[in-house]
Amino acid sequence: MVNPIHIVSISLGVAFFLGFLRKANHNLTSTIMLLAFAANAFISAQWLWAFIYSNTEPFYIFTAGFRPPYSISLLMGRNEAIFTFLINIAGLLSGIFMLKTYLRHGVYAMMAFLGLILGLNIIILTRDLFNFFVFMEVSSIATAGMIILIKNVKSVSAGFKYIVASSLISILLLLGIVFIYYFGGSLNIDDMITNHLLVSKGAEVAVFLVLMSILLELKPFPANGWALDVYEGSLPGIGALLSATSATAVYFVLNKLLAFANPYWYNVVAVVGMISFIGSNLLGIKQKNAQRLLGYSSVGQIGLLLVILGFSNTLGEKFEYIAFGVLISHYLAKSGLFWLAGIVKQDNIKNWAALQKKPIFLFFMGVFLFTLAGFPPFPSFFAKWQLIMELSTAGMYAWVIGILFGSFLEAVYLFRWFGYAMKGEHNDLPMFELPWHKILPVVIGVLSVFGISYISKDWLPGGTSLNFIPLYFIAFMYLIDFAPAKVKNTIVILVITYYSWLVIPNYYNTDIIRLIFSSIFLIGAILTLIPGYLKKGSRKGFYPAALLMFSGLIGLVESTNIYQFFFSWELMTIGSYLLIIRGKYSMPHAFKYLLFSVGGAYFMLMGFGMAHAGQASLSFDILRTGVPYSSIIFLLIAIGFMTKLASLGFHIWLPGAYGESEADVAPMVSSILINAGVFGFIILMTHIPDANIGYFNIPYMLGWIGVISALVGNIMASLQEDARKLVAYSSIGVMGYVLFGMAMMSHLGWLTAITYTINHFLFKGLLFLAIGGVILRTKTFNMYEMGGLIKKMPWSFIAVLIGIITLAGIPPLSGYAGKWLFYNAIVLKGWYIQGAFIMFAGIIAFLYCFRLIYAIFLGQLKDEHRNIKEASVWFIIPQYIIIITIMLFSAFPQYVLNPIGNWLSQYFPNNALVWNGSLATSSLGYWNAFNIMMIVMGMFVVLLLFLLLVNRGSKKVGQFDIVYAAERPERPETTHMAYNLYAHYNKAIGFLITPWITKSWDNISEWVNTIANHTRKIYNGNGQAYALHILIYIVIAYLIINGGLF
Amino acid sequence: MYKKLLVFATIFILAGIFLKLYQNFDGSKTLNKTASYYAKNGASEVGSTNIVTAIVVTYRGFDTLGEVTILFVAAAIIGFFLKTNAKGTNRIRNLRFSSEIMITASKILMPIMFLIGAYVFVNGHLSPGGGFQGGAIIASGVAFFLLANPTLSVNHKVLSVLESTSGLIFVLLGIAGLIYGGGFLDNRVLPLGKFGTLFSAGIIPLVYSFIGLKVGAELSNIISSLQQIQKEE
Amino acid sequence: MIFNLLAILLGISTIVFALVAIYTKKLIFAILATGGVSLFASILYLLMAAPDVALTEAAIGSGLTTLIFLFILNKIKEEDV
Amino acid sequence: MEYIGLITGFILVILGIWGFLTQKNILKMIIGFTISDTGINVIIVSISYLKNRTAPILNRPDLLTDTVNKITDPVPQALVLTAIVIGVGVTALMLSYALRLYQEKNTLDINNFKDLKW
Repeated sequence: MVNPIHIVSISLGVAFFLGFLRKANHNLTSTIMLLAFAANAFISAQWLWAFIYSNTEPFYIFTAGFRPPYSISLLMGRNEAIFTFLINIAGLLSGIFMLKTYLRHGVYAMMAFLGLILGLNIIILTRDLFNFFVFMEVSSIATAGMIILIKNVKSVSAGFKYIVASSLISILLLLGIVFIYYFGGSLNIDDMITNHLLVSKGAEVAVFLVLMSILLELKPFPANGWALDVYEGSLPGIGALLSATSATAVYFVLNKLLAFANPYWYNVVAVVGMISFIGSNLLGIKQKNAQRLLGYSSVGQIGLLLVILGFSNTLGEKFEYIAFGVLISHYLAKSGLFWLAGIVKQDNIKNWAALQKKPIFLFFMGVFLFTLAGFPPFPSFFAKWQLIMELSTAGMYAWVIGILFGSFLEAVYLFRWFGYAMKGEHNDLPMFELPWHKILPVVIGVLSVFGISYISKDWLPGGTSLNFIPLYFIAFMYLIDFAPAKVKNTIVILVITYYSWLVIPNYYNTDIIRLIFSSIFLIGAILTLIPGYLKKGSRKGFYPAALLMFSGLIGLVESTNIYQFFFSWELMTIGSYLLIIRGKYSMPHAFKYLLFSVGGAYFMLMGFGMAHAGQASLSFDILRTGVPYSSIIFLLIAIGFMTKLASLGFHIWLPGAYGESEADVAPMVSSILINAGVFGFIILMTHIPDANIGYFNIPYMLGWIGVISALVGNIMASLQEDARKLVAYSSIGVMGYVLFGMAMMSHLGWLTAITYTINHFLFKGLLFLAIGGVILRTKTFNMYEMGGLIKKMPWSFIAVLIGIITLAGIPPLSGYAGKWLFYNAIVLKGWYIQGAFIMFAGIIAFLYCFRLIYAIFLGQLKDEHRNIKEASVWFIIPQYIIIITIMLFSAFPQYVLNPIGNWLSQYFPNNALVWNGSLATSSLGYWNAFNIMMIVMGMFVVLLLFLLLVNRGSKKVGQFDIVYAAERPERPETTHMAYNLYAHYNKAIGFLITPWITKSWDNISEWVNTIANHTRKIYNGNGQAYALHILIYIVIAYLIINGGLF
Repeated sequence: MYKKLLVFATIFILAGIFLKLYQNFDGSKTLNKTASYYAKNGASEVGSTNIVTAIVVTYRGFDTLGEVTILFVAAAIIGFFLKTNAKGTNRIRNLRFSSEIMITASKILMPIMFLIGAYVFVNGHLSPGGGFQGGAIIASGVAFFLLANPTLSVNHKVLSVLESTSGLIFVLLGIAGLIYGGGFLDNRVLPLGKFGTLFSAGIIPLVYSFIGLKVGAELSNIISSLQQIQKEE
Repeated sequence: MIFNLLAILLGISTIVFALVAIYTKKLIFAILATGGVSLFASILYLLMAAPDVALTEAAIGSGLTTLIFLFILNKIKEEDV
Repeated sequence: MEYIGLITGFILVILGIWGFLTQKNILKMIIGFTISDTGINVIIVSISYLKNRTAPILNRPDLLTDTVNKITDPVPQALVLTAIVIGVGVTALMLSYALRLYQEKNTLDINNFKDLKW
């Protein structure tokens, strides 16, 4: 194998050699430079290969032929091989990316670049402290040179700030090193470690100086203004290089040197990291400049890495996996995003909308962002999961909260940015150039992300149990994204059908709950995909997103442990976010949705972590045994599910997200996605049946939340003018019923909840499909702009009618079953007050149901709708499939409810229903669905015949056969009776439902923004002040560590 | 004022940290392990009279390589950072001409300074001094010359070739140590020779000479870059 | 003893020169004073049995660095006109 | 002697940093940095010093025997050599930055270079 010392000889040799070629063709010289990096990377790679596959011993290089500690030695071990490989590859890719820059600046710039990469390689390899200092200086001088590859006042002043800061740091570092030599008598790191040379009191101060200097090189918040300016002021390619290489190398050095420090240093590192992680991500929120934003994110990520390093002893053998997972994600994603910044050439994150001109780059950006934010299936997800689990096992919940909080803040700004890129206004923005040398590194970055994701899952306990097959299919769908939508729709429907056929029968007779939910998710998927046939063109990006959501959903059902569950949950989140944001105006709503989802998921993750603590297994059963914190676990996980259920307080994302999404996406998310929360609650509550905090019974509180959600949701729904928002708000209401039912923790309560879930799936799908179909025709969402459509769209009318009958719980349809069960359950539970509220909410539901049918279909036809046609057949077909299902369920509920009852009996044996055919008997009364159906049908037929008979001779009135009494209406819509129909109710009780919850969330975000805005004022742009920050950081650290000055 | 107070307080605490270092310093009575090794074996293993040189060039030769790299990188950066416009050289610059004495002196002094520099780096293993010092003296000569004759400019090409050649030879000598000696930059490629003479200490005189040339060329390069700088319009 | 006295003297001189370098208004004096700091320091090195370092400091620290400073100062003045 | 050197060195470092942090003129800041650098070098040399010993150059035959007890510590001296050279590299780079900054805005006041912040 090639001696690693040749990394030095190649880099330096080439750098010196370039001096001969000053005037030569720069194409030649830059090729030579790139070859040098490739050769370096090859050397690292072959060592890496040897360490992994043939168990090679670490290789020591003794320079000058003398043994250490008397000469400088280098070490090539497995970790060194990994890190040098990363650095050399980053050098190569970054060199390719900035090819044009190097061609313009000539060999001097290439020399500096070679020096930078060489310096970083050596600081990783070296085992000598002073040698580390020398090559650290090499790399920081070279960095100072790289910053000014673009010469303008910004970059030059940023470069000066950098050099000011780094020379101050190096003064302290040198001082520390010299005193380490004085107190230890050696400069060799191994010597210090094995012979414990640094035990004296003085040496501690010296070690302090050295380690603080290295920490400061990692740009900890808030002593990092200089670094942020560098990220902002230099070329994006340099930003990529710095965040990918410098930080990586110095991080490795820190890890190396901590070995000879006092163990308390690990705590220092963790604290520094946490401050950095949270602080930097907080400030990122206010940032509008893309490169500076990435700078904040870099600092944050390094902070997280420091936390991980600080806990390396706690994490034990998992440390390497976790650190590597986070590091590699940061490395790839950050350089990828910086490269994208170099391609888009837009400073303001709002202008990244330019990416829409090349959707493939949006995909790249998405991959990098989701990698950074720790979503599956990317390596950072696995690392973060394991980190939380391990820290929870060690009982470090405060740290877990810190990490999750910081991650959340990071998600805020990353996804706001992504939102701008996906949906921002882009018509005025210039098209960006796409030279090959800029695309190549990005593509390699994306492919590497996927490659490493694939590898890294297998290294984790339980990782192999994850189901990646749906993801392969999604990848396939992405590859054929250019195909016409109709073709892809057919493929997807066929595949889901096939998958359903594989999965659903398995649960028959074994697990009724999973049977129900897998049916809802899969059959629902098929039904809601059918309208997709209406779409022309290729509908880019829709199918991968939809499939991601559905695979997440079915993954939830199929999961047998918390790990698979969380994995699927996050997949579902990505998919649904990408689906929701497709709507024309849905950018802010999708953003809100994502924030609530991410926040909820982090609560869940924390709950899972607490449950997992101290238990080897990952299975759901650990929730049951998760004493003594089971109540807190319950609460945390419940919050996660409540965000998805849009329970009151967590609902503000829902109306916009559902209302603004595409016509066929709305039923997908509202009638299918929302059930994930219900499923989650079923899993949670069957495992933790009793949760109390102090005197408070958590389910009891959940019950109240459900009641209020139902009430407020229904009132809000009644006051909407937008048909889609009306249906969306009604979801909040229905989910309130479901939560209330679950919270009763009784047999009938649960039966009610599940019945409502099924009903909601059916009627909400039906209503959204019907209304979506109508809206596509009328081109308006406002109900007062519709009216009289009954004759034009009879099929849609019938669908909506059936839908609202089910919704309102009017016999004979299955909604009534839910109501009947509900009142039984309430009475048996004895929650009379809540019951009264629920009843009141049910009455309010009539208000909006009435409005839906009246405003859209009855009354007068608008002039512009005279030639309107029935909704598309692709919308009608799934509606009528659902209607048939509703009819069957209504007539024969026993086939579903009886097995559920049996299943429930294992948890709640009391108050079960007794079934006799279609006759259900509770202790309060009985109900025969089939008979009711027959009676109502009979009455209906009789009445219909009667009316037809009576109305035979009635006169038809022309539509405009009306006279205004010498009065012209000011606004045409006010002539529609349904406009602001419930204005008086609004006056009376509007104050109750003024969106104070929305306001309080707004206030929270306002506070956070204000704090961020004030805090970032410390970065006043003055290089001297930044140097002072560094010094203050050091002295404060000293005072804290030392407990005073002396 | 407020800021100065803050700076003062910070530096005051920093001084406290230094004081702590100082308190724990109690002089040295004997050489520590590492230094004793060099004292005992430096002469025999490396053959250099000047132990500092032995350390700089051989034992810690790798540091020196880094040092050379720093100067090299710094010179390169200054080179492209302050790059002269090819056309700009014709611009009439506001120069202050030096006195006749200065010019004459520089003409006489420069070769002498070059000679001194060369002497210093060739004898680096025998007496105080070595490549860096010698190189710096040479560069000072160049700087002096340029101060005296502001209109003249140094030929960058020659400097570059000199710099690159000596750098490459340094690296090659290092590799030679790897192949013929015990490791990268081992000086025992050539025989150690008679202790205390010019041609002794293996390749140390050679290495130091090339370091001297290289440093001289690099520093001269920096100086001449600074001299030629112009504002890019 | 005499050496110690000399060392103290040198130490005080360097510090005084350093103060001058920092506080003098004229840049040219500041630069020359910096060179002086280096020069006195290099004599101090000689006293402390480090001729190698002394030579280096004299050649590089007080010689070359000062020259580079002067070059820059010259340039800045030139631009001023 | 070594104590004198050490105290001088520390004072130089602190004075340098003081200048570095309080002077508004960029050249003065660089001067401060240079002074700190010199201070560090003085400190390192003081560490190498041992009482009544000679420089680590074995140019007298009597030094060749029992060298261990006759010479000062050569290692810090070797380190200082390196440090000095690094210092000049950094200083030169800082100075060329200063020149550039001056060319950009015709001023050397550090407060005028706040283009990037927050």
